Amino acid sequence: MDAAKNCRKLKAIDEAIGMIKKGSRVLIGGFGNAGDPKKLIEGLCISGTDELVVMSNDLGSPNEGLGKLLSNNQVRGLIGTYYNWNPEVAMAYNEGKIFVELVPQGTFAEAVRAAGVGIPAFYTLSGVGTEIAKGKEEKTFGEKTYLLQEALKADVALIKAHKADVLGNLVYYKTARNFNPVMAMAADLVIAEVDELVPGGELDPESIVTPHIFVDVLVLGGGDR
Amino acid sequence: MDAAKNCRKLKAIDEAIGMIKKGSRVLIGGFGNAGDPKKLIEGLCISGTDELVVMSNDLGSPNEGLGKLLSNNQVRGLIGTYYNWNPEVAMAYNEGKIFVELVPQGTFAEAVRAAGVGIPAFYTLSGVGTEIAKGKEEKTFGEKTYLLQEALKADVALIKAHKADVLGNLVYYKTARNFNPVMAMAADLVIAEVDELVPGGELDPESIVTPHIFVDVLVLGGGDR
Amino acid sequence: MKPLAEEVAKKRIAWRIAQEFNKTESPLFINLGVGIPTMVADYITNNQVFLQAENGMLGLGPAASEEKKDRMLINAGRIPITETPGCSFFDSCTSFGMIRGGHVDATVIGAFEVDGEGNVANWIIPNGKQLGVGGAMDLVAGARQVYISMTHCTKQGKPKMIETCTLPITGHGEVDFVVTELAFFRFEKGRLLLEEIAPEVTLEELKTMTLAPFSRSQNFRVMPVPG
Amino acid sequence: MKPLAEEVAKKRIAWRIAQEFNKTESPLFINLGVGIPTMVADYITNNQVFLQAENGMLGLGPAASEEKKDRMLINAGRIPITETPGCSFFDSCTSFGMIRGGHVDATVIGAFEVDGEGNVANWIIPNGKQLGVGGAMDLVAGARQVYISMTHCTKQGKPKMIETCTLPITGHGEVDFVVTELAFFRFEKGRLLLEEIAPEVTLEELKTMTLAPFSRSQNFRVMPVPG
Repeated sequence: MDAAKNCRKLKAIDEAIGMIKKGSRVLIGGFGNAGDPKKLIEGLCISGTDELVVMSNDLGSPNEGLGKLLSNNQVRGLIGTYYNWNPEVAMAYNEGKIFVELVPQGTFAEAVRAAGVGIPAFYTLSGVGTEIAKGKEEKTFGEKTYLLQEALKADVALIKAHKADVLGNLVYYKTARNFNPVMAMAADLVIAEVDELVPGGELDPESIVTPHIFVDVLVLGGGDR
Repeated sequence: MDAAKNCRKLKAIDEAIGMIKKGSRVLIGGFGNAGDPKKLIEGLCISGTDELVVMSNDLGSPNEGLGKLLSNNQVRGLIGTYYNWNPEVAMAYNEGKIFVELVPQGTFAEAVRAAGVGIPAFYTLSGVGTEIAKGKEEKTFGEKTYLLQEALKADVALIKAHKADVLGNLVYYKTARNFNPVMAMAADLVIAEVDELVPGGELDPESIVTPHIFVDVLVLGGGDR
Repeated sequence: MKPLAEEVAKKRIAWRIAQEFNKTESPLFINLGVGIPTMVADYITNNQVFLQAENGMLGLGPAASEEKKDRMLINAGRIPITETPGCSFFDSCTSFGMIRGGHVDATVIGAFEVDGEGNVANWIIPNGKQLGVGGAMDLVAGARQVYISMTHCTKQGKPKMIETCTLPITGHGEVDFVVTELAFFRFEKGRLLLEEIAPEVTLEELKTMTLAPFSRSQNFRVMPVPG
Repeated sequence: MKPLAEEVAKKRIAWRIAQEFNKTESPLFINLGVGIPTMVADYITNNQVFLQAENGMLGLGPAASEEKKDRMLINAGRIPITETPGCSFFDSCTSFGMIRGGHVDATVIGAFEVDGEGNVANWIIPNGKQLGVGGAMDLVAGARQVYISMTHCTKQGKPKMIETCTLPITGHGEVDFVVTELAFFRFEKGRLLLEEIAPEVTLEELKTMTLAPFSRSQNFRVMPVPG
């Protein structure tokens, strides 16, 4: 495949996964099993790299997808929004095996973007007056009180895109887009699993969602959709 | 034209401009004469609507484009980033005819977005230690001090897009995109001037930049590029 | 009165809420939660009503048929859905920007409890078995109008509209409408008003099943129900 | 020494900065300001160097020829430019997100003054004739490295590298490199180091033209100049 030959960012899955250190904060894309980087998650499970702080919307299902990282005892903590699809999270938390920081989904997405665009913190109305507000700074603008949310920055982001060109520009597929483009901005090392690699210049410059400036490493996924 | 018949949001320029009240805060897209809504600006000048607070990157050139609003005495104040291309701005400011609030360009763009996405304020490093920081709240995160910037919300946004479908979904053209997509989110009334109107479903759902939820009124421009 | 069968009750609630949206003459943007809220879509007949899903889509079509299912095209409840002409996809950040920025006209959500101050509890029952908040707090705080869709009482007959929420709340004073199989309520300036009552229930009966204090609206009437 | 002709000086500065970028072995993302900075692009020979423009483009090509000019395809200095394969367009907010988020490796900007503490003044001369800050403050605060490109002295022979800026500053302690036609300086932990000196100037001469205190770097050498 010509595009692969010309792609300096392309790596094998295990080589890419080898770049992730024990104890890393890792952003992982996906929502309800759509748009999660399946091959990278598999690779991370096989690697056994542990003490990870996983920052993602959910944690898949018990012993499936991201859930497997938990079964494998690779997780030190979770920062995310919705673990009801994987009851093992509440169990591990109750047993004191992991810490969990629950963030409202919109605040989570915005805090990840904030990290990516150099905003250390912002104010939001989501969660005011609820348990989520406990311990958070408040400030009044106009007639309303808002919560201060700090940016959520990571060491590594594992994302899933549909197509990449050889430079690393990305486009996504339908609702598999979700958190991936914001996560691509918010980590020191960004590894993108893609269904397809195309030659440079083949993606429409007006339609590129993630410019290659944000992407460090590409791996080929299974085109699993 | 079939698309025009099926478009509930399409209005004549003067009808659209008639919706703008005296004294409004008006966001206007464009950067250096690329991506400014020329027909809408012309219409606004003809309307004579005054006491306006114009929120834009620049103010065109003397008596040209946005500059004409100033020559016409329709401007009460400016919130923006760069008026060096129009020396009449500094003159009017020195004479006490208008107020001017200078905002660093990145802070301006982010503050407009913030207004659009329900963020009342955020912190930024841009301008720390400079004259721009005077009177602004500061806060330290980690080792650095940041400035608090409040959202910049408007009554009306006049933007320029390349194509709209009949629902009001928008795509842009090259560097004429600039501030337009963020301004489309940040006003109570959003009027988009477009080069071309296409039937519903004709724009690729993956490539729509501004979903129609943000757009209230469409007008046909001259396709002036 | 005899309680309605659960399926009848749910359909009635979904249908009644849909009638509110079907009245619109201009584009209306709605986010539907899981459960009864999802059923609201089945009764939308006005093409100016557009559905938004917080996982990043505007212009959702109906659930996908078995042969059209695409695991990468789902709503926020993980149900495979379809596209409509003019739909669009965007990232989660933009999606919640729409919501928090007040661009989504209404959200319809379920609830465990609603209280007399317009507080809603719908995200967690503290029994240690679940950990998740999802987009509920953003939707309740951000959408212009919040519709609560729920059966009037629990399966055990306990009222869900109570004086003060006992469960952790999702949002403070954010509820605008509560629609159950028995009644349609509206919050106005912090007061709960009964707008409509179902044909088979008396005001006295309703009061015994509603612990949140309410008064009758000036426009009080019998609730329309699906034919 | 005799002062260099202005055009020779400018070309030398642009060329010297380009050599820094040409060394890269991995993708390098650069934002170029107006004036001498724009000329840096003419000397980039490494295809791993990508240009970003804050008005919303990554992958800028050279200035457009007269017949290819498109008024809707411009750089931040309003000059019509061209596309390169793999270029992309985005909104101003995303563009400054790249800059402020530390994704842009370096910015090259002009300056009126640079002082010994790494402050730069390049946005305004307070004479009441101009009002504008543009993207300068965001670039200086956000880009990983800040290169100042300027002639060593004003046309009147006044040094631009001074002890403390007299003009309003654009950023506080943000400067990493200063490149003039006479020397290449680097700031390291708040100290100004002379890395290179031009072939035709002596250290004594340079000191008389440089009011900001500096010391010689361990790697001090004669500045390479274009052949």
